[in-house]
Amino acid sequence: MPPEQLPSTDTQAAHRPVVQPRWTERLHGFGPVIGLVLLCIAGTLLNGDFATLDNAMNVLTRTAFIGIIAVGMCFVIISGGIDLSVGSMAALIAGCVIMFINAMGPALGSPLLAVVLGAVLAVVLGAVFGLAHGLLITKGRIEPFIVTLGTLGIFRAYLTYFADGGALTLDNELSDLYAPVYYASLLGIPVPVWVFFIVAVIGGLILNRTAYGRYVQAIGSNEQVARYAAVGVDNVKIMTYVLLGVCVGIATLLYVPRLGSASPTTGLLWELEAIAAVIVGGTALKGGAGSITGTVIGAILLSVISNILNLTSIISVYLNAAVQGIVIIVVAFLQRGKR
Amino acid sequence: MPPEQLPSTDTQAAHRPVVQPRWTERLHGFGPVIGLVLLCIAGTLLNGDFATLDNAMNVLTRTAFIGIIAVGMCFVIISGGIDLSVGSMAALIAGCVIMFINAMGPALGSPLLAVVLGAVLAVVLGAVFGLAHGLLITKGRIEPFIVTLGTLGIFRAYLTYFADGGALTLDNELSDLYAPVYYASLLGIPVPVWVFFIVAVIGGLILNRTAYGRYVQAIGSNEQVARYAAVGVDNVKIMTYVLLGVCVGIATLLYVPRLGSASPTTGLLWELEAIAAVIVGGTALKGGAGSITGTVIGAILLSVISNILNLTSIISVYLNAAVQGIVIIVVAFLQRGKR
Amino acid sequence: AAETVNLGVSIPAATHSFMGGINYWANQAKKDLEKEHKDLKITIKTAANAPEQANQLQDLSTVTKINALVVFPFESAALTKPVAQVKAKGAYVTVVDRGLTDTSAQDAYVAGDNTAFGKIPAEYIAKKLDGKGNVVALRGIATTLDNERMDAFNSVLKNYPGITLLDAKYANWNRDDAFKVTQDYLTRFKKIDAIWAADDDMAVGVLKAIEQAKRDDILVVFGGAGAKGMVKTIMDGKDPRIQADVSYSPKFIYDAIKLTAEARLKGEKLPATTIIPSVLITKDNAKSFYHPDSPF
Amino acid sequence: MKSVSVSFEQVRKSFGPVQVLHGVSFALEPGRVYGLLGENGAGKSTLMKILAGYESLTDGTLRVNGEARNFASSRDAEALGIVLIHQEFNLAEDLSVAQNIFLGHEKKKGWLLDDAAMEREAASALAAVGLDVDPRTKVRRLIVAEKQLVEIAKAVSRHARLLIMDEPTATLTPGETERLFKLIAQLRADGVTIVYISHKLDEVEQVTDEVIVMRDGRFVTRAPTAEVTRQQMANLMVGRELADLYPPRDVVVTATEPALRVRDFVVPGWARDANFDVRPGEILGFAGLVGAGRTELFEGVLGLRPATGSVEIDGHVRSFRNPRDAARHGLTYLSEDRKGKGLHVNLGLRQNLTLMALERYAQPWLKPDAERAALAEAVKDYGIRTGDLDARASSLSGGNQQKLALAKVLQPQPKVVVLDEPTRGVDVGAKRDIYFLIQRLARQGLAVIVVSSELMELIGLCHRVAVMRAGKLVTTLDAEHLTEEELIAHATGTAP
Ligand SMILES: Nc1ncnc2c1ncn2[C@@H]1O[C@H](COP(=O)(O)OP(=O)(O)OP(=O)(O)O)[C@@H](O)[C@H]1O
Ligand SMILES: Nc1ncnc2c1ncn2[C@@H]1O[C@H](COP(=O)(O)OP(=O)(O)OP(=O)(O)O)[C@@H](O)[C@H]1O
Ligand SMILES: [Mg+2]
Ligand SMILES: [Mg+2]
Repeated sequence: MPPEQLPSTDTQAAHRPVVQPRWTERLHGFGPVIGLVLLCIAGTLLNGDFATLDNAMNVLTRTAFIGIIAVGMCFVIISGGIDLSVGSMAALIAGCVIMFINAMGPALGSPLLAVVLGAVLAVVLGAVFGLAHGLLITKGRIEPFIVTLGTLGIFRAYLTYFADGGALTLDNELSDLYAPVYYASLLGIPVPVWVFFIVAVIGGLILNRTAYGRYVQAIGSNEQVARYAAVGVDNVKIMTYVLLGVCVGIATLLYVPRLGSASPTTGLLWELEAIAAVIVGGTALKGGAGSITGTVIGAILLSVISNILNLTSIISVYLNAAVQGIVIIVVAFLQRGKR
Repeated sequence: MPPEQLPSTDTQAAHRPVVQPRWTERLHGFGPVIGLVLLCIAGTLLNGDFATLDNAMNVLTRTAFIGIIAVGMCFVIISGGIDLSVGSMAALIAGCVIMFINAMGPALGSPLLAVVLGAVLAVVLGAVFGLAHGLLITKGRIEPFIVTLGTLGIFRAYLTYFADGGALTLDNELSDLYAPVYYASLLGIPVPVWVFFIVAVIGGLILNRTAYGRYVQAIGSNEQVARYAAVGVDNVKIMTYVLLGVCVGIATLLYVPRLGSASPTTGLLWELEAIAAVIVGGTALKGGAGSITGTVIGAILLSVISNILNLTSIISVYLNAAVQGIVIIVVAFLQRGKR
Repeated sequence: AAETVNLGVSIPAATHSFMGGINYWANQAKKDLEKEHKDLKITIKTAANAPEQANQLQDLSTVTKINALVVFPFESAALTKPVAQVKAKGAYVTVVDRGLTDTSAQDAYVAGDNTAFGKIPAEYIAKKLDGKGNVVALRGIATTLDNERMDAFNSVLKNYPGITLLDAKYANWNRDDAFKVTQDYLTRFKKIDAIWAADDDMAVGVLKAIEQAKRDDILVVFGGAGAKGMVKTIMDGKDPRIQADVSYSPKFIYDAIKLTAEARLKGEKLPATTIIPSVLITKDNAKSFYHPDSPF
Repeated sequence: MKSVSVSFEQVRKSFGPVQVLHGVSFALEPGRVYGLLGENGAGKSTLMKILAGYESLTDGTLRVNGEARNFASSRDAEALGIVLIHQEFNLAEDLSVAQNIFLGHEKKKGWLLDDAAMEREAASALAAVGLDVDPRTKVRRLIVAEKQLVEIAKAVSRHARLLIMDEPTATLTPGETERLFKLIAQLRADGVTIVYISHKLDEVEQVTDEVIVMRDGRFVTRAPTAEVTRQQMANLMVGRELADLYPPRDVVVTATEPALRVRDFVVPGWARDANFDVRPGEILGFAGLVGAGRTELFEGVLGLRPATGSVEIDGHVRSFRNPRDAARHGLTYLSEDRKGKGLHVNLGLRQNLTLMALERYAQPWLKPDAERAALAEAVKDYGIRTGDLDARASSLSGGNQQKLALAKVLQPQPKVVVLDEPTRGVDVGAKRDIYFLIQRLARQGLAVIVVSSELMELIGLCHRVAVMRAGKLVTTLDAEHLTEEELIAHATGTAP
């Protein structure tokens, strides 16, 4: 056999349409953007005030909580996990931070210090809860769904317990001190929007530009392959939950000054919203691939929908949720077509 | 050479007896059972009334709704899907059935006929909703999470709309006619328990003893392989949602006579309970494998937890949810160890 | 009329019958009042949770540019700041039902009487049982409001050492949960004289559970809020266990909107606090609490 | 870095109660190319996984450079320069080629990844193995042969001192194979030790210095390659005399209507001008280089890709929307991508075997006993080596998985079967059995299409061979007097 005469690879593949798949892949990524643009056009048509700077800032500011949590959720979902507890976790953290600040404010003599320490506490608590999830899931080998369904109940129960069934409320003067974190602006842009932006950028960097982010994607794509590539699968997974916990902590930091209280209904169903933001943003629930940009857009998109519904009253209020549902499905349809 | 003469097989495998993996796999399947038995022992110790026949029947009867839905959910999850809308779907079906029976009772002149037609309507509606899900997911190629999150909102919004924010209530005499479906017993066992049992048996048969059930598992294990193996992937998937819809319809049939009403709170969070039942029962959220028996036990286990909590007051009511969460995690831990 | 009144109404979404009533009455008010007054515009927003309500308040203020607000807060503490912000933008604020933690954030307060909501059933039950017997209670969802009612209930029972409150569990203002909790109460306690269901929706589940267990020891089932079905039962005297209820009508949202709108049209103010009393409903006065068109 | 020498001493390995290595002892000298031979399931992959740190041994000693080692992970083995190219692909489909190549070995600039550098290096590694794809392409979009080349490139980029190649050419055509051999020669010149596992004995003969033979988890013999013939290698592997590899060709009755007739078939972007027929009893081969579009052509026929053109089965025009349609009309297809499309590795053997013919076992309830009987029969007919009939498919060796996959597509008793790389990773003994089986089925009236990169297989087995080049079906040749050179000339477009 004289194969050395072969021109072999030269002939191959000359005909293949290399450009086309990448271009649809690109287009595909634009699904949520297209959805968002269409929605904004619809919003402007329905109510001229929609397209004002004020309204835009309002929407972005309120997206911040869910958006920040969604950034963390994005990591968890890409790695193939899920976290149902984020809403309760946020509520419990908010409750703890409020109790802490209320107690420390007078005790330390410096309300400012109390607020700052409270902020640190929020992030630390988030990280600790995330760590607990991660350990139960990896070392305990329990389905993430079950672990976080369990802690969903646990976190909320403890908040209810601490609040004695009522609400935990930030003391008034402390509250005034803390309020700027939510209500102040920097260069005309509200603080929460800045925080959201920074978290998203850091999240994007970690996901796309660090080895850790690469491992997260590899694990979600094929855990066995990652393990064979000597990736510390368990540690990477644990870290995704810790990251999410930290994001929840940060989101809570913005939440507390806004409403100044935590009650058993705080954060209800945030988990669904956060997960929905991630998935509307084009990440597959099965993990493997996803994008922070998509997630951010997904989160904004969800708040724009309810903003538009607030700004118009074309249909029965009872049907708001139906419109929301339909829009979500339509947006997802626009950006479908992976398989 | 005809293959039957092959000597190659002689040498093979003579030296490999295999017992152990199957036995651990068996044990593994018993995780939920062990959890259930332990719980029952704990329940009996905490309150002697726990171990009465009456209480057992109460628990089984109220498990019936979630249990029946969980059987359908089991198919969806094994095939790699998810359905978040079942609670709202149940509520909407209940509402429609009540409106239908109320309207038809007088119109047809025969209340019994109205109730029977109402029952048929429930199942048909369930199948139609399921079909819609299935089509959107397979033909529309949208993530099941998104589709059913969308319909979750849509179904509930329409119920609220029909009920004008209040409750839809079955007319009194019709209600009396229908009540036995929930309250009557056959051979000392309440009707809902019978129905639950029958649904579970049929579900088990379909899953384990029909070609369709095998396809469901094959698709969940690896959709691509199933497609290449000439499995009609889309149709099988659509059918899982239809089956689930039918199960929701049947569950609703039992639900309506219980309270004779449907309101915007009907069926709230049933989706989480049903999914939890399936997964506590040992099915992986990623699909591929799972069992109906496990699901049934999972569903019973979840109601037993809250039953025990109701029968005792050793801890603050605020912490009930925490206990529930902890028990779920512990049970899942007992039956862990796949990977 | 000095100027047009652009009135915003922010209420919780209709997630259970009582809120369904609130929604109904709010819409009713819009219909009636807008017909009556040419220069009045009412915008109603419903929220599913506290943050959403805060968002809606913001939208009402910045986009709809309301100059008067009637708000039924999801939670007192959480909405204090957002409401204060609306007020800071110059709107006249009437708060309904759940008072804010900082009263300077509101101009007027119109409310039902939650203390009476808990006190009246306790007194009624105590009287019915002659100061002796076993009582179980169902609670709503863990909230300040629920706490207030429970505390009032407890404080009355303290005066009746012969009455034991066996247990009080949450049933989330939900018929199904009430059914299950009651079933388990019935398994657990062999003799119960009265059940305080604390809400008419929950009372429906309680009654079904009693019926199913075929228990006849329960003499009193006391709901709360005066839902039309319950009031009808009292009117017709259909159920010996249900002879009384305590009023807490969602109609106060109608009154609040009407008072605010009319006062603002005339440029007047409302009294700082208007309490719409909760009263005992019995067969004698039931008729005046019966609104067959309302969903509640 | 210096070369690596290895010695196995009484190495044993069990999976649960199943012992698969029974005290293997032999040594590897540095700087040589070893061919590791053995039947499917002989334990070659398992032994090499132990060497590369993917499995741990149960008993015995592994010495590397004279020092006893028991690697905790592949990273430890790689630290010593031992790198394994897996028989089954180990690529994360959602990541790009470059990302896969550097997975676990990312290059960094400070905290951040240095993607540019990785892409550059990946491109040069790809060039070394002769794969012309953008390193940023997602692996999901590669065809099987390309994935194989990525695996090789990945190993090359690790600068191995001992490189284990587990069936690297199972899906490669002669061109790629030849380039790989050049690479091996070059590595060897640099002093790299290479273990080459393959069932293609001609390649083993061509590229190795010494062959080592294993059978049933035991070391059998070793000999300089120059001193054994292919026939002897084959006999040593299977432990018995192997007669002719290929069955004698039957004469097809040409008068009968074609079982499958394809006309003017176009799979946009992949294949065009496809016109061919297969008659009952005929075995039609498909030859072509990697990327000639053969796989895609048949995926198009099955409705797995958008396509135009006409397909007739038994004279009836059919248009398949999916493989289910096709199977219903008697056409089944064995994919070349065993793990991704061919087998449910997480399901049991029985479930895999009967999946395509469940109608037969469901009347309406499935009969597990009938299924088990079918499995027992298939195990016998196809020589599938398994310790446990209830095991999962993932516990089979690569070759045995292939046999199972083959058995599976023949279960529904199709009229036409398309076998894409049917003997991928199958040992010579079993290969021969499969050839005889195919011929027997053909004799019973089955129309068989064999897509293969092994030209000898096509020439030895088929009646006619269709050749595809760059997506175009260029010619159909009579196999009777066909030579390899002729076939290659057509495939590359250098035929007169
Ligand atoms: N994870 C496992 N669990 C149980 N048995 C296994 C496992 N992995 C391999 N085996 C068994 O070990 C034996 C040796 O497998 P191995 O993959 O080493 O064979 P091989 O020589 O590489 O064969 P092939 O040529 O087919 O690739 C086979 O019988 C196989 O079934
Ligand atoms: N998803 C894809 N995106 C881009 N190019 C692809 C994709 N899949 C395959 N190709 C290219 O299409 C061409 C045709 O590949 P095909 O699999 O049809 O070849 P083949 O003849 O079947 O090869 P083999 O002998 O390996 O089976 C190849 O050049 C391949 O690189
Ligand atoms: Mg092998
Ligand atoms: Mg191919």
